Amino acid sequence: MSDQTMTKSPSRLRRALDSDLYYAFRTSPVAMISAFVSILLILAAVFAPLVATTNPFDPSSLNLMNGFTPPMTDNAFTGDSFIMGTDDQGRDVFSTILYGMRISLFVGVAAVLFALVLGVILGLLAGYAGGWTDTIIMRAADVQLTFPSILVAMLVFGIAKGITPVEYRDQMAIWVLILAIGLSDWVQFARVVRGATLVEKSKDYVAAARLIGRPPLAIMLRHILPNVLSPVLVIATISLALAIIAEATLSFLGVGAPPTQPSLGTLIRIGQQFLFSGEWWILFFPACTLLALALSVNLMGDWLRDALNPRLK
Amino acid sequence: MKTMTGLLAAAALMSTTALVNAETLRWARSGDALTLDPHSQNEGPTHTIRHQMYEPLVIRDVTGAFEPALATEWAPKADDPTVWVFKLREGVKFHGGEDFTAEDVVFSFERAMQPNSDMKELIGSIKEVRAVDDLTVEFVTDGPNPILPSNLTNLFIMDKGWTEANNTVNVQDFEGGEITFATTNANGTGPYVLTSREPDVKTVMTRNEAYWGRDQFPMEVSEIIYTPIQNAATRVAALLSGEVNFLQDMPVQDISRVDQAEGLVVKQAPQNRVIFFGLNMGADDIEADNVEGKNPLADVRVRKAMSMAINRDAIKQVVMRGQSEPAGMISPPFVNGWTAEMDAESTTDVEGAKALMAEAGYGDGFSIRLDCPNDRYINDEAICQAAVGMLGQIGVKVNLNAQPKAQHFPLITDSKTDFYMLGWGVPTYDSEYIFNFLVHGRESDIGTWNGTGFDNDEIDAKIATLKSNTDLDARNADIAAIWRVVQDEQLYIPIHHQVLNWSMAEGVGITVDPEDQPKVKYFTMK
Amino acid sequence: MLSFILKRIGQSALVLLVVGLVAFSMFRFVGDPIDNMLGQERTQADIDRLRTQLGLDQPFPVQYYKFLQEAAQGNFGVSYRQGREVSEIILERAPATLELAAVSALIAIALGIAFGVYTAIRRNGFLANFIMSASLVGVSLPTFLIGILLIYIFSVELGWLPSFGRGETVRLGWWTTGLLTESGLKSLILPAITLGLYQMTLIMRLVRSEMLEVLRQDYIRFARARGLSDRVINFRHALKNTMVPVITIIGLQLGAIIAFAIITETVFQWPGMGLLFINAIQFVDIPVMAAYLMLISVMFVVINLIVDILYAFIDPRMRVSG
Amino acid sequence: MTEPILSIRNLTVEIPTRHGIFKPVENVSYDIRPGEIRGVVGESGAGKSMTGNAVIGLLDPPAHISQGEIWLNGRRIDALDPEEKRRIRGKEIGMIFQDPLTSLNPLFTIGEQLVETIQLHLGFTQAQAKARALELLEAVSIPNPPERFNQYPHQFSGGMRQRVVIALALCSEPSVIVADEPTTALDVSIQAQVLDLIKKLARERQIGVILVTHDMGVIADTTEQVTVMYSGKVVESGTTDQILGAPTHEYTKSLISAVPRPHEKQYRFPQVSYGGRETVFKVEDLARNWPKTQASSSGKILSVQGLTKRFVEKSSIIPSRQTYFTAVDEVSFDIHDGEVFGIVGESGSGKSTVARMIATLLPVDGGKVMFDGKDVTRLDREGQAWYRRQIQMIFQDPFSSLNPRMKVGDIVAEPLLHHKILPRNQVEARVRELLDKVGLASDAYRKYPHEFSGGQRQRISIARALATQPRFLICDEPTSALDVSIQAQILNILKDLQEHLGLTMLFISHDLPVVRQMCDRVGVMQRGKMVEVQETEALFSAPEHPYTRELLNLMPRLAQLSD
Repeated sequence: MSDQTMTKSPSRLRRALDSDLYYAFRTSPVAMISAFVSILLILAAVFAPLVATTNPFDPSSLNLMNGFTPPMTDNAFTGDSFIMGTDDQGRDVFSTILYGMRISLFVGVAAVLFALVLGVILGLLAGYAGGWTDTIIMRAADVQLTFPSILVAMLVFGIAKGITPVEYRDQMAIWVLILAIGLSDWVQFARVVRGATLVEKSKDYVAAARLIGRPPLAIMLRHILPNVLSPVLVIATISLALAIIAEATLSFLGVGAPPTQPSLGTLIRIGQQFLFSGEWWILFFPACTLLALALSVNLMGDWLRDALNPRLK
Repeated sequence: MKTMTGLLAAAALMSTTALVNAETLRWARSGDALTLDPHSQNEGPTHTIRHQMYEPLVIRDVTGAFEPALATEWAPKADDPTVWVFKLREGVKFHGGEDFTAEDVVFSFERAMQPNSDMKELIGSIKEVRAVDDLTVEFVTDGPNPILPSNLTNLFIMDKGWTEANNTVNVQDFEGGEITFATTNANGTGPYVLTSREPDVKTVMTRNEAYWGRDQFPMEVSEIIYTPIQNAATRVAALLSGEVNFLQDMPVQDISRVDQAEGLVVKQAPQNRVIFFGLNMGADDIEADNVEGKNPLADVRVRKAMSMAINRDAIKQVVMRGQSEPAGMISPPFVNGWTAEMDAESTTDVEGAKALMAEAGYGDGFSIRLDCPNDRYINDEAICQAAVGMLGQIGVKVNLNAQPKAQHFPLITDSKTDFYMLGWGVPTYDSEYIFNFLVHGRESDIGTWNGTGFDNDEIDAKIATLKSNTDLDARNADIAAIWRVVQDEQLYIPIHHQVLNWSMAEGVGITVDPEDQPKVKYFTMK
Repeated sequence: MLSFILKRIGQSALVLLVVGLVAFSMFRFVGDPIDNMLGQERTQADIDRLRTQLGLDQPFPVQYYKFLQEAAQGNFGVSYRQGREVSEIILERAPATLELAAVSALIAIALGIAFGVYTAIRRNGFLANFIMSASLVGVSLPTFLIGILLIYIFSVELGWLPSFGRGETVRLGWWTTGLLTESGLKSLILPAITLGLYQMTLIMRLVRSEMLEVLRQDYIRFARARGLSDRVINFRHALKNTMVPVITIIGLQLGAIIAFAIITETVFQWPGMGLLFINAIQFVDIPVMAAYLMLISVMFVVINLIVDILYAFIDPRMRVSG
Repeated sequence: MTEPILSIRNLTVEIPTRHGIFKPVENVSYDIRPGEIRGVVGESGAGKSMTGNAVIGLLDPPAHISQGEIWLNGRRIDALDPEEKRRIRGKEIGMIFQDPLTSLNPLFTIGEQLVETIQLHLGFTQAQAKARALELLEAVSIPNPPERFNQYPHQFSGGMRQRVVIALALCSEPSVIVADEPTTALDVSIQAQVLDLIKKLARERQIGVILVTHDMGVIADTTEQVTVMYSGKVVESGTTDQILGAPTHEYTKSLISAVPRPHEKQYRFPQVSYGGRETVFKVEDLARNWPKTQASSSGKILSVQGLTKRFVEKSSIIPSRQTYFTAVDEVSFDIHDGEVFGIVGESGSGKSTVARMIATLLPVDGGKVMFDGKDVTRLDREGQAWYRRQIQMIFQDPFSSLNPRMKVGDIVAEPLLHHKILPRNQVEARVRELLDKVGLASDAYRKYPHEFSGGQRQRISIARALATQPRFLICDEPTSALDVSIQAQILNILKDLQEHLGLTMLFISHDLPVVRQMCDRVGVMQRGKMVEVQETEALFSAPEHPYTRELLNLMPRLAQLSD
């Protein structure tokens, strides 16, 4: 790069399309396919009311007699037919998956966002302030690590159940899930951000900003934060997959989304009861959807990790 | 990878060895007995294990009829209705070789009356137990008690000498965490002898060759290995893979699979348990709805409409896979006071229900929370879910709160729910038991499970007389009258009677017991 | 070194104290044990009697203080559900969980390191890419589902392996082991795979990325420049350096394995502490839950202490300084 | 002349990239004879290291030799299969890397690493190998080899480690050693020792050495033959005297002219333009709007008195058991209005710590820093805001001193906005003007730092520093990360700033020739202490402190340099 190669600045989009990241993306079939699948699933979930054939969350629209209809088969009593069959309540599995994915994604995204915001703030604070602040935050992180995510989730659930009035419980369930999963997840964000902050803090551009007189908050947010975001992005992606799985696991242990508004995990919990009895579709389709969703998000995260790691190039 | 396949191959070679001894009953169900102490914990699965090792004076057979056990005859004293006379079986010995005498019966009943005993309420009417001779015992009650034998079917007899020698005369203080010799050891007169026990893991018993009924009953099982398996899928898998050959708590959806499986059968019988919804009709306003200042449930038309909205046949068909009997009253059919007519009173009529709702002023419906257990009754959560949909059709918007029984039941007993699911079994086979708990107005020691807020002094007075009314006809008339009120007031919304499903290997001959109390001495093995 | 360990022990004690408070106070809010312990025919008098007996009528700080006092002596009181000393129950259940966790950890660590090293060395190889992608499938399905599928395939359909329990166990003092009997070993296979799979993937991915990092270091280039063979470079020089950060994470994962055993134990009816814990939650069995949490924390802390010491053994830089 | 042991013939290395094939090395040829040291010199990116890597067969894929031949002792080695190449590595060709701190595996003792290599190449028994290892340690002048043998790399200092690295390269008596910037990471005193060792070993053992470096001083003092590379190609080859004294190629001329002369003070760095590298710096325009500097009351703008800094070396909960390392030990000096004051010292001497304490980036543990009569270590909020506008700083590493996630325009605007020097709507115009004045094109405003070269980034830093129109500028090794030609440009700019804007400067450097060119007065620091403060010319002609004399002695002579 010599001094006179200064042409006109290309547009933001042009530059994005020209970036190494996009190039790496375009040349990686795995990344392309997994991005395609994730986006497809996410869109399907977001626009579930438009895509789905029925609204499975409206109990009064269900006909119990449609229960256990196999895929693409006419129900013996009602004569209805469903592309992926129906579950034990007569819900259309296809529609329920779309609506369930909505809840799973919402819980996952919100939990990761919660963990991210908490972890990034605490990590920045610990890394930048150092000293006692650092010690307290990182000891808290140690304590948090002592409780593996499942335990944390059950604890949060227990407390939430204990302290909220019964009538708010079903609206609460999802928020509690988000809180539970998010709480068990913030540590890794905090650790990574703290580590990266320690590295960035010692760089001279931070010294330059301090020299200008910028207050610590401005330095953390304007200078350090943007520079520690790439690992955060990678962790966030992988955490999203983990959060979706965690939600499913918690549902299995009975602390998940309410059965009248099932998430993917709740659907799998319901479906696994019918694994031996031959109603395979109640488990199979939600499990495949979960697998596709988690796998594509995981693959994206994996790819992103490699692509954003300049040293691996 | 290589090691993995190696292991699998080795496992495959070994797999055939597990199932040799045909006389071993490998028995699984969802939970374990809480203790072995005969007079602690009045709980079904706990009694089930005790029944193999201990015996009461009388038991019920699979039809619900009394069958002599340690007593051979029993009747109230001809001249004094407050005294019951029990003749005891001769020549019975405990596992330790001790002789069974009237002294043991007196001792056991006195033990069962201790404060720590969980059985004391059942024999609360007994004032005195006396041994007339070695083989005759008299029970003196505080008034005439026509149904005393019904309360004795789970009252096990211990050996006085053994109990005293092992310092376990006092009933284990279960809640206080006491462990006594009797908690982990057993010395009964029963058909099986305890060999080893790891709570929640495994209990092993072997046949008592010296059992008094060794020749009277099949007694073909020589060894019992009892394993609790909580996860339903794992439980079924264990049966399908042949690791167990007798399964209680069978998930209904797996019945056909198990039935079709080579060498496995599923047997059914109506269970002594009815499932229903409770409605808080007594409060002026209820918390769990969206109607301010009024209680829609207080209006009998609303209660009737809600009952009419429930399609019990669909629930039976889909949720229960045919394994239930739609109910019209909250009494199992075995119970004195049950009538086929009343049990058929539930109808499904969505249009009629809507009309009733409109008539009651709730044409636009209302919303309410339904509290439901998810680990207590067969498909409890799925039933509630189905009900949510059905009630939705008449405008009652139901928010479902399904949770483990540990959290569910306190809601009922602490009056924190206005609409809830409950199941009820009647060990005494008499309606009085139902009335005492579910119909009588709530007081500190009666009506404790009545979450409806129903409190009618007249009915309460009637219920109180049932205890000592020896005139059986008059008593039955009172029972019928009380039932009529319960039915007309639609105090509860009955759903169905549970059907018990036991599954077993083909060679295991079993008749299903309506109280879900298998007694292995009846089993045959081929 | 000694002061370092003492410092860590001090920190650990602090962690345990906090965990103790959290564990106890949290569970104080879940459900009401009284309702579970008294059956259908209970009276208000029964309830009051029991409440006093269990000390549940006392103020919260008093209950906590008592709890700490007792916990320090390994005395967590009596299980509400089983009516036995919690310490006794835990001691009885611990071998099952520890054996399962140990075997799972062994699988996870051995295979995780092997696959991790392989995928790092053959970074763009077909098999390496396949292993990487396949491992993602493993973590994209919930553990309980994997367990149930394994049961379905290997127990129900093929009938090769038991679907539940520990099989025959042998008593060695207070310790019961399933490792010495055929049925015990067979019973261990499916749960151990289920439990180890996830951790294996984590370790594998970690080893891979650390190894790639190490392989880019100057001393590896220098080792290559000295003419050392790839085998020596990969397995002597790179692997040892890779293990330094990996050991810390493995320490954390071991703690997680014991906790994640909750799910595996539920699916396979494995008679360990996880199952005990789940039952305790259902019954709001506070003493058991509190003891379990404390135990998990103690194990976690101990494992990490060991890891720290191990660290010093591997890394000479730690040995000299401090 | 003896036959060459290593011959490189028309070597081309290619790296396929998405933008086409990139040739970091193109058509390069040179020879090495036994006992001869050939310097390969050039600026970063010239392809000199890549050539060395190609010789020893360690090109990182996808880089590969696309053309040319490499002959070693009459055998062609570029086309051997990987296993044969491996056998040559370490046995016939040794290698020394730049950074001794990272070249040794931290988890193995140096004995293990030596024995491993010796056994591999010579097939010795453990005992034989150990004897040889001790011999080698002796040969590279490591004191007490038997004890050192069992120690880990972290127990060695940087210079000692580089000796161990050399011993490792010597294990099997290779005929050629490729030394890639072997002394760049070392202090001057150590650098001289290591270079002497390499010279001695080459002479005694008749080893041919390829010495890759960017440092003309190293070339002048060490090599016999020099190859000059520029953007992948050899531009000139010849004996050292010839190349340094009478360069023929324009590039070599520009390179040599840009080297700071150690023995005389020049007014400006002569810059011979090559490849369009010269850019304008419009300091006169800047000066027009610059506020007239008001002289400080005492004539001393900055007075440092007894400045001390301690770092915790070993922490402990008990304060008395805490041990400290004194990085700066009671340092005192004054800086007069408008002068350039230099501080020289080796790494760890505390010179940067002093700079950062003056900038109040680090708290002080003792002493005072008086700026214009105010103690800046104890300023209130208002005072701090004032002080921040008076001083600015240029940092060493142009890559880390600019926030990579901020646009250049925002970087330069930040001080203006923070101090509210201008109304918001005028900021952009001022920033564009500043960028223009430091010689950056107008579109720089919207670009990110990574789109600029090191020299350009340092200009951005200067623009940022000038934004608040400070009176005092701290330059902490501002050019040590730059190539010499760029260094000359930046140093000229700094000189202009001082001259035209009347800026006072504190100039931190380890490079004595640079200091001589830049500073009016110089302080020498050693282990946290200021050992001598002198007028520059007086210091260079008559050093008083023995340490200063030692430093001056080690300074490369560069006597052969053409003017």
